Amino acid sequence: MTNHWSDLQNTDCALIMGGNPAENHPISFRWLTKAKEKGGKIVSVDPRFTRTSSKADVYASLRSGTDIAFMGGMINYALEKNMIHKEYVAEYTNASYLVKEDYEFNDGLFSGYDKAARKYDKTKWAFETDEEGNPVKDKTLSHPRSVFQLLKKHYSRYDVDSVIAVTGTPKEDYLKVCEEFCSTGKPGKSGTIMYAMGTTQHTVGTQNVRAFGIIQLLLGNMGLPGGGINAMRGESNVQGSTDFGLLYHLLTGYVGTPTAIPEHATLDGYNKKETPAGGYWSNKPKFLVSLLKAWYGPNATKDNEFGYHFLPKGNKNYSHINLFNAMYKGELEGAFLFGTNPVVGGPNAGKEKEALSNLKWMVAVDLWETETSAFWQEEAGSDPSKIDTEVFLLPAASSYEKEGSVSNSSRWMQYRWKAIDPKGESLADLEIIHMMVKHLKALYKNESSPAAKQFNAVDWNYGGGDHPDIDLVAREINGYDLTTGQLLKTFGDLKDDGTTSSGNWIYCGFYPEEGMNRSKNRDNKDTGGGNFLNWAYAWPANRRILYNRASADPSGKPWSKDKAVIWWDGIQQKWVGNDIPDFKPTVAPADPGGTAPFIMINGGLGGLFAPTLNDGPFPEHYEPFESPVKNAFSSQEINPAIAIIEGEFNLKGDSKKYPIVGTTYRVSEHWQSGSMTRNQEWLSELAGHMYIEMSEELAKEKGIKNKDQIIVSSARGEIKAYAMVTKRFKPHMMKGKMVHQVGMPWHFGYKGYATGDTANRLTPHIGDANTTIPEYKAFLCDIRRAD
Amino acid sequence: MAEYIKYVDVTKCDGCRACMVACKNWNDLPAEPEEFQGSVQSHAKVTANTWNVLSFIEHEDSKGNLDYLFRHSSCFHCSEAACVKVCPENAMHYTDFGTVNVDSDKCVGCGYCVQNCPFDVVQLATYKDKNGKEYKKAQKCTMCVDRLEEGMQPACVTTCHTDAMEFGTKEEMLKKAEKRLSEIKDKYPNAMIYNPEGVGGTHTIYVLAEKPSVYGLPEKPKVPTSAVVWKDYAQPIGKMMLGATSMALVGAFVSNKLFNKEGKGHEEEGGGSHE
Amino acid sequence: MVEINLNRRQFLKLSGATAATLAIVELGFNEKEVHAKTKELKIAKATVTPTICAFCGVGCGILVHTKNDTVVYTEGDPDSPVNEGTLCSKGTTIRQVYTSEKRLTKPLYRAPGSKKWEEKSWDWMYETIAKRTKETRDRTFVEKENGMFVNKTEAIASLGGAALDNEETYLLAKMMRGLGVVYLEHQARI
Amino acid sequence: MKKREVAAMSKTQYSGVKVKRFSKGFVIAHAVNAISFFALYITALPMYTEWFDWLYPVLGGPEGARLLHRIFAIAFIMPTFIWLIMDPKGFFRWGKELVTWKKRDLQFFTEFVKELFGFKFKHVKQTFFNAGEKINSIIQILTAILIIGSGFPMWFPDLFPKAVVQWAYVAHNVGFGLAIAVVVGHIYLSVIHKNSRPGYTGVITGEVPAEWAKDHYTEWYEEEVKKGNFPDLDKDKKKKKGA
Repeated sequence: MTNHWSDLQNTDCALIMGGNPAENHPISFRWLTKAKEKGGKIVSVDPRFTRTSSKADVYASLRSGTDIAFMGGMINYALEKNMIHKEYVAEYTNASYLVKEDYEFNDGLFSGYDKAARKYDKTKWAFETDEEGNPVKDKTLSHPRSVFQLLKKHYSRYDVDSVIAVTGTPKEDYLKVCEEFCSTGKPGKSGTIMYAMGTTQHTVGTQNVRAFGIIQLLLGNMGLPGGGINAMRGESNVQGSTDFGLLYHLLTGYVGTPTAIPEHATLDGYNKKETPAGGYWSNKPKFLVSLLKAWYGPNATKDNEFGYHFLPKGNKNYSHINLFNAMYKGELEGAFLFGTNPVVGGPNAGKEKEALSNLKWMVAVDLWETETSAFWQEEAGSDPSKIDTEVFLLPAASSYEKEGSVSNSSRWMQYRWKAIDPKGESLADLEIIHMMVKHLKALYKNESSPAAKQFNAVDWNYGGGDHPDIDLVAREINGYDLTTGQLLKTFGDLKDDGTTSSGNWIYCGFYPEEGMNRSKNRDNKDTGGGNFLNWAYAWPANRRILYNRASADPSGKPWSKDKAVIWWDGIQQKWVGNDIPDFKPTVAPADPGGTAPFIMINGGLGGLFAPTLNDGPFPEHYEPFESPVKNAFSSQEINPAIAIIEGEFNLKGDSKKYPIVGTTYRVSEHWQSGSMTRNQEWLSELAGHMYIEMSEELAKEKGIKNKDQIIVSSARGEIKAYAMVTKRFKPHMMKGKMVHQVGMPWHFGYKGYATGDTANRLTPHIGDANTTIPEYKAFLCDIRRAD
Repeated sequence: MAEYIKYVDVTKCDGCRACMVACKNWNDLPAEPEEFQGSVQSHAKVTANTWNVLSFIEHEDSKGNLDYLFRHSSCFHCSEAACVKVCPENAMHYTDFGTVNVDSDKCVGCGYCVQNCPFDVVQLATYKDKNGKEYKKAQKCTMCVDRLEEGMQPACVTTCHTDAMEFGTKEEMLKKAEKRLSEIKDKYPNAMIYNPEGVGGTHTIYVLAEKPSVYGLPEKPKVPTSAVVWKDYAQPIGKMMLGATSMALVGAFVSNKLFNKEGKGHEEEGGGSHE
Repeated sequence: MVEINLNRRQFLKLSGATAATLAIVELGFNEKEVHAKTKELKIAKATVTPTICAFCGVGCGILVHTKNDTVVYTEGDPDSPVNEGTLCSKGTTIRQVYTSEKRLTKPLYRAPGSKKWEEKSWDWMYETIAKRTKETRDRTFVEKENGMFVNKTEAIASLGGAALDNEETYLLAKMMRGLGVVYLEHQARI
Repeated sequence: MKKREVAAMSKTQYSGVKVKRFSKGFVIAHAVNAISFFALYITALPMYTEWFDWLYPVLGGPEGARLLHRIFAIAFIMPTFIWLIMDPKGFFRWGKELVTWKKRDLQFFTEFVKELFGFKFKHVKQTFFNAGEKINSIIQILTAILIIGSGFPMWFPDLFPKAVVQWAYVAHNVGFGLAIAVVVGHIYLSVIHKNSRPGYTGVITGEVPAEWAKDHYTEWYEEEVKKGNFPDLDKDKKKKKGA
């Protein structure tokens, strides 16, 4: 989230799309309700009329997987009706940049496409630069190769009628949505976009979010209170675990993992390749070296490139789908699972379960026996005698049986104190990880093999006992000035010469001095604007609204009094206001870069045109991997840049056999794979049955009555569930063709109090072109009565 | 003491059901899973161990617009409560807050309250004693009277994130309801305040977006006539009759003794040798 | 232990004498007052600890009431500016994460081909896991590829961690990278 | 008759001649009816009024009381069938008499009130059942229907519409109120009132003093005499004329 939960109350219009916060992030509605009371509007766009829709002022339906068409139409609408925030666009975005002539777009393909590799050569989308490497601009925005004109041209194809023929949205509803949300383009108004996995879990997931970014930049909604793009995260610390690099492609603080490419062979090489000339990321080497100092301690020296070589370097995409593909092919021997249940939560879950039996050993750390740790049981449909996997199931303590911090969607790092001793013999994960390392360290102690060398280099000092001293861990994350041994006060002090350490640069400063872990801050006095600066700690630097420089006009004055966050104080010669400036506080508007609010980006301007993504600089509509219709916008049916795994591991269904669009979602009472909630009686009684929601029209066509047992099938498998026939699903009319859609919760499995078939047995093993996030939200299926 | 009521603005509710579990959590009530209801609703209605149920209603208004309505349903705490009226043991009673509660020590589990509640709220819970013997007690929402006594609000109200529920003095809450009603009349022309007269007003009042029947509520609930006939007429008359008959017999006995000593006043006809 | 400010708790505005007595009993933390009652308020004398909800990413504050070695009640933290004392159904029920009878309380081991779990000691588990890890890792370790250091094993994966504390994710990432694990993923991807 | 020599059972100076008034079926039915009625009364009493809450512990708590009430409720339904099966003739005569009303029945009441309060009265010729007993029977039948009929919905509320259950409470209450009034009178007359006491003995043994029977149920007695079942008391006391 660029903004934060209580800031939602400041919005004039919340466009909720690809998320259902009333059901999945209910407390957000505390703030949205307050916004409504102040006259704010809620717009809900969803294939299904959800509880969020029921609280919305405007609702529009769309077929799953057509978000870019929907948003493209809105971009076109805003441009055509001139509802954009002109000055903001001209000053704060790259609308004025000229793009090189190499850039082209034809019939769904951008220039530079390599069909065999399903990859683009992104250099074909570069900006024109002058001799000094600075981009060439046309502030009038009229140059035909200016980003603005290219954008206009690209989305002129997304006229209302073309759009609704793809999305299936009733025209009247579509226009209402565009009108309502684009009205936030006026200075003094702010609109927010709230989304969740309904946006990202598509083969075009990243571009879906990009489309949000474009409209928010056009309407001047970034950096404003009640504005921004707000990803509602589904897990209590999925923000933190991402910040801390639990992904194959990221180290901590979003520093990319070095890979086995020649440029990354040395630290210098890596820095050269990965460090941009401008923007805050130009400091990347400081972050990386400080991280290496935190990880390898005294073993990270200038002579050994601060231990850079110890970092593992992969040479491929190791993401979830590929991980399970490797496991399926028998390439993996062992796996550690920390509170995760892919047999329910993974895509094409039947295959993921099969893959597990190829492991030699598996360590599962969990509060419960899950469908995953029990994959070998008869109950799971397995033959235990044929499965040789050794399973180590370690009981973990729950969140309040230990202490530590978590970072919520708003990037607020909040502390959880320990309320009670861990249940039974269960232990905090912190201790489990610590003890595993200690045991491994003991085994490697006297060895000097390359494998031993790497592991022995890891600096691991968190106190003497079995339970590590969490305070030492917290300090290590914050980082030290190694010359004085003092805690660092800000990431601005980080160095690339090995004299500072920091486990995660974006958190540097949360523990600025002895006894001052700011995640423990509990002063809830509103420091202005609902930003609560003394409650917890928000990375980076305790900023609550990202890009807040954009809330003021180029001269440093707020666009409007109501929406003031920070402003330039000419007397004090610095930025002041309700929030920590997301800007160098002493850079005056008239100074160089004084009007470039997006400080992380080289050039500081918002990217309407983004030449960095794998599947194009502008979002373009492609149909999902499995779709009931042909792509109406081009002859490219699916995202040309997605990687496709052929064969048994990822069977594809066709629309003749499987004519119905299927999607998955969550319910309020269950959480993710349900292992946390289906093992609780009160939640299990509230949502105790697996069901499939469908329209009355579809039910009639199939002879299905409400509460009937039905079977849903896809190319991957079939599941049984109750039919929930509802008015809240309506078939979509697409150029005279009726397309049905069904939806189902994906929380169920056979363990716990509330049991049911697993929806992910139906979903495909196909991922987004940039993130490889699986396309859970749009697949093809068919339904029939179970009897 | 001032009267307190729970005010439920269903138009603010987003159906999260925190109220349902907050209630179970505070009152330590067991789970009682039910069959699939055909909607996301968990229980058909409130029960002895599920004191509030969130109902989910798909409703199409006269213009054909779809609305998804939610209602937190629990005990209404009637001012003239049928359950209190029919309770033979005075177990059902009014508290100082004006709410209606069951005194479990007094309740004998007869179920009269169950049958007479105009809102179908009160139910019997079955318990087992140490010896495994089953016994029953009427159970329902207590408005968290134990919390009220400590100055805290009911658990369901405290947890409600949209402030769809509030607890306060009757006067203040009614004022809020009136204000809210005027705000939503445009969007919901059928909106109304539900505080039925037939039971003397309630201590859980609603602002409803639609007519009560849409929410499965009686349009004009009242204390059942039968309960009035029974408790206000039949039973007192019955008791009087029992008294009168007894008195008559006592009178007869006494007068027999007085007027009929030694067989006098008795006709000797008929061959009976009456004393 | 953290100090909690309970002043923001909403109290009824009771009139007259009742108000005076009730006002003292804030939340039942005043033991004397509570003991005067025949039926003790369930959270009286309980220890209250603030935590953050373990479910979605909103990050609501929760108060955990513990008494007699169990959790007797969980409710929204009225001090938290995120949720101001309110919660959804999951947050409210978090008590049962502790009280559920389905919680694992002992390390369990499943041998190859076995139909059942066996209880094992933590020490045995740590030792065996370390042995397996080392064995696989040493056998599959790649130090160099095309002349450059890659220091990795592609035979071990680590999955999950979105429910862990920051400090734990930090140690987990450090441990896995330290072992050369490249198949390192968690729920942000799924 | 066989039992002519049976000693007088009360202070009443009867000749000692006994006649068979009640069949075994009736005696059993009556006993079951009486016992179950009182049992029902007692088991319901603590619910009817708090004065009798002390009965709960005696009855095994509310659950015990409820169980007993239900057991006796079934017993309470039985007498009709017992009588019908064991003595169909008597049963049908009863039924017939209940619907046969003559002038003498009305006269009975004026005399009955006098008798009740110990004033001078004369016996009005009555058949097997006198008008008072017929009224008693009729009210008891009606109240039994009310009580039993309403008892079912109270017992099995789930099987009936709510309104039926609600009105059943009223009916049970009204039925019970009426029944207890009548029963109290009935008992008074049979147990306490001196003139009816032979009837009380009779309803247990089946036999009553011949003279008493003749006085109270002249018409019936005379019929039985005609049939040759009963001794003709007038023959024995020729000086006296039958009333």
